[in-house]
Amino acid sequence: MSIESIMGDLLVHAPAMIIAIPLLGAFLTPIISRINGTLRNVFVISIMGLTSLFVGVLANDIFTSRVIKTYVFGGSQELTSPVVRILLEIDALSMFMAMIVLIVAFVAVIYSWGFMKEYTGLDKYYTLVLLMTAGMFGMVLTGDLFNFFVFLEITSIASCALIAFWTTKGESIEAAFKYIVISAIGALFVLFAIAILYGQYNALNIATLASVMKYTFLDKVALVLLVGALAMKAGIVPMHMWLPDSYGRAPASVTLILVGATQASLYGVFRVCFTLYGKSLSLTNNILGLEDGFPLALGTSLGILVVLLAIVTMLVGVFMALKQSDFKRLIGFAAVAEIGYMMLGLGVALLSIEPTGLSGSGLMALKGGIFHIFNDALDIGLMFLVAGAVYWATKERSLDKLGGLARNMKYTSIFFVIGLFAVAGMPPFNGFASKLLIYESVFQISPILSIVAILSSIMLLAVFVKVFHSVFLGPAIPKFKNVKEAPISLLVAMIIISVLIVFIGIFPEMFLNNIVGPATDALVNYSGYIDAVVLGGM
Amino acid sequence: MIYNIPFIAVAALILIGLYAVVFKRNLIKIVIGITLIECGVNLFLITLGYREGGIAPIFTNLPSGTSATMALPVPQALTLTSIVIGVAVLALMLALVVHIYRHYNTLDAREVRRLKE
Amino acid sequence: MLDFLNPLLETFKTGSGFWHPIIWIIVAVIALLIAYIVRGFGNKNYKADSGQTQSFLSGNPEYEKEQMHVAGSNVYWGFLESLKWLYNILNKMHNGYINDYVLWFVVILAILFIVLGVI
Amino acid sequence: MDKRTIIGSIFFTIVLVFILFAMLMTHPFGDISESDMDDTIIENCQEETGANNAVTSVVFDYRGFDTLGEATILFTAVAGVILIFRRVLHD
Amino acid sequence: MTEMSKVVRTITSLSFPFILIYGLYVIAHGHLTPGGGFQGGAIVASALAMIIVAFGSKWVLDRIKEKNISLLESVGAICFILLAFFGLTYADPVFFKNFVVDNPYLFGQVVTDNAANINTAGVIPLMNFAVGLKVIAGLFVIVLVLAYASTAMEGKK
Repeated sequence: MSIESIMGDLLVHAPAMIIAIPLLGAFLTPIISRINGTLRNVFVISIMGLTSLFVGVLANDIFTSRVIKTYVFGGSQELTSPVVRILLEIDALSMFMAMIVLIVAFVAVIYSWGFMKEYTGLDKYYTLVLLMTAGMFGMVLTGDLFNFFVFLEITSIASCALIAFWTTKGESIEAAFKYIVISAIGALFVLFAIAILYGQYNALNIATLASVMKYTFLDKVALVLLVGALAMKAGIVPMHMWLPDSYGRAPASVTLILVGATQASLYGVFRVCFTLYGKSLSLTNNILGLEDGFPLALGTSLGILVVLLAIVTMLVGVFMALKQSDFKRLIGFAAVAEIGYMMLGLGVALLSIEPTGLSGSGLMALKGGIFHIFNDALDIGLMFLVAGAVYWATKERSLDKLGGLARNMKYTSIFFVIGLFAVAGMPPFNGFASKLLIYESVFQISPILSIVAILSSIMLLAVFVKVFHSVFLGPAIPKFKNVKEAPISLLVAMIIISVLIVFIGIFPEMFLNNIVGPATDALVNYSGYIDAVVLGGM
Repeated sequence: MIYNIPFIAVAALILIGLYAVVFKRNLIKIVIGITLIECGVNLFLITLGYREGGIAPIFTNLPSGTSATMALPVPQALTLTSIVIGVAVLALMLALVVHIYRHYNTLDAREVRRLKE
Repeated sequence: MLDFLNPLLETFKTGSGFWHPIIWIIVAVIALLIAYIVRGFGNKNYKADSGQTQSFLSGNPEYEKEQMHVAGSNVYWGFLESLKWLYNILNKMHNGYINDYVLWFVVILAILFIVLGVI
Repeated sequence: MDKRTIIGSIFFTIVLVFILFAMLMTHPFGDISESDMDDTIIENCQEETGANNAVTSVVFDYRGFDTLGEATILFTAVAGVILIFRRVLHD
Repeated sequence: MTEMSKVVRTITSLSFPFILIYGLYVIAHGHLTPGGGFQGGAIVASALAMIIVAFGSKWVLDRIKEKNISLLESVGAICFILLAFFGLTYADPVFFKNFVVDNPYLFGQVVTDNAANINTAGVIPLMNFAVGLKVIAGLFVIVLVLAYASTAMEGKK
């Protein structure tokens, strides 16, 4: 058994294993946690390590040879027509999102070791964390719409149960109830849209549906339902109210994974707009069906809406964050504002789409938006980890009572400064490159938009400077005289994310060329996505 | 038009559920509304699978050689999955409602709003 | 031998701005150096343990530490005061009603329907 | 009849109209326009899976991965309910 | 909740075995007749819910802890996913492969002229049993925990 053949087998079955191994670990966790707690933690971390091995092998293959890999469940691997079995279809964008999910989940598991020590019910906690990871992997890797819905539900239910972890506080239960109502309605409307598409074309495969899409009235309804529901799951203003509630009340490690779940829903929006309806984006249909109405492409009308929503998202998020006095709720509103940047990139790309494809400023904006997904997960995640460390040390979450903690928690305050500059988009940290791309590409569409984006970025800086002043600076408050530094596992988790932030910030072009560029090309090139599955193709 | 009565029932179920979620204040009624939406979607899936004069897609003891038109099997499988998902969501929502009543002593959605602004 | 570093050292150009790692690392190091030199110009006869560290409120007694610290919700007080009209709207929007959360979803669905379905 | 009810009813009516139209414009109940995938399953399920019940062959063979996810969802719900009620159950 | 009257308890204990047998029948014939793991599991779970209603959730919780039931459920889930993993060990390895179809042994016979032969369908009956176990335990523990918790919280107030 040579090493090449072993690597070949790993590569062939990696797509299924990435989803199946966290599931198996989740099913095994209740049994192993009967033995003792340390063994359970080691087991969960080793499951994450095994998953990251498969993700690494697959990502290495996909980003070097930019092919689209498919994995058919239960049958022979050669594709048939029509596609009857579930298949995973993995292009560079899916792999990009899978890397985000992996980093977020891995760091959260490491963080939980020290952060969750003194609470009960940890066996179910780790089970749900693994289930949530598997659900996010399935969402980003699958090539089947109904399968996407199933994994969306897995992620929603697991995260709802984790938000309600601190059951002694009424606010956590309230946040969890609001989250489950929102996510149940969103998922049901997604299923309704999937059923409409199935009833028309008798297919559930994304590539097959995209190849036969005729853009009738029912397709318009399905597009509206899909985009609306997934945008609500992604926290777009004015459907964002669940987001600060649940982010602010969940344990910090869970909040880190929730950031990844929100990004996965955003991936759904990207995939629906550019792949499922990619052929229809340049179709022009007259207003109200009149013969002499002036033609308006779907990309244009959808792009205008998305840009408006993105602007509102940025402004509302940052203005609400400015007045918060709860640490984690403030970061939640900042996360809402950050999501606006990705939507801005998506909207500008939709506005500047042409029948020949996407080019110039539109491609640049999409690249910036996709790059910002990664950066946002890292920056906001680091902020939440710092907030969790402060809560662990002081059991205090109100900004009015905290103060002068930089004396006791040196490393934590250093990590907070790193995250502060990264969120505000300052060099040499990773937020700089993606935000610069978005500013410049948006400037070529209209200067006002880029001015608004820069303004909200400046206000983000102001928001976190306020937090830095009121939490870490100021006189030593007697109540926090003997506050200890966060334990080692929390510091390790924060160190991992900070190192990634600084590395990407110093070498952005390498990251752009080798990872973000292929992802953007894979997203724009919907015909390649279709040809990988449908025989004959387009 | 008249053949679409099941689909009209689907629209009615979904909209009644949405109405209950948007305009009713009782948390239990909100949960019932979500369940109504789910029932509507399940009905839509299962009606999509019906074929004129079709029998259930089961070959057991079917006279061999007879080519009977069968209803579509995939929507039934999807409906099964969707029903189980609905049961899971319903259980979790009811558990949370029980906890909310314990913490807030009320089921009025206007009272359950400690998280605001 | 070090050619595996080449992809790291590519320049990030966006049309108007550029980012070359080595150049900007040098710039950052120089800036830190200048900051350190300026820090050296500080007052030499400063003693931490003497009375210099006590705050002097023009003769008034010093309050407790909690009152001396500017709390989080006081930091941008003027800003929030001047924008009260905006924050009244935003607070009305962020009432914690679960019904309104779903009603906003219905509103967005209706707008999307009109823009994408009719037009 | 406060302001919220009026505005909500207006937007709710728009959604109602569109969903109703969508339901009216689906294919007439009973005559399937396209059924390639399901016909392929009905023809091949006995040879490929050996099951007489086409629905079971779809649930456990053709779309078995969905069934795994579905079982996972039930598992998730049980874990969540026990996690939420852990204090009630253990004292 | 407290236990109900003696009539209800007697009828419950009389009709329980029949419902149990019926549910197990539906699980076992999932690949031949309408039904399967989920449906049969739901039937058996309804029988267990009937026991909870008749005898009270405290009576049930004194006899079996919810920890053990959820352990049973994870055992069913592990059986299910391991059956999926076994597809990787046979020729032409694929995740979720129906690996025991057309072998002369267990569940491997080829179906001929639509006969109701229970010894067919490869891995599907095994998956039916795993899913049935999982659904029985899952729905039972959900109903049990909800019933007990609501009554316990009533007592707290």
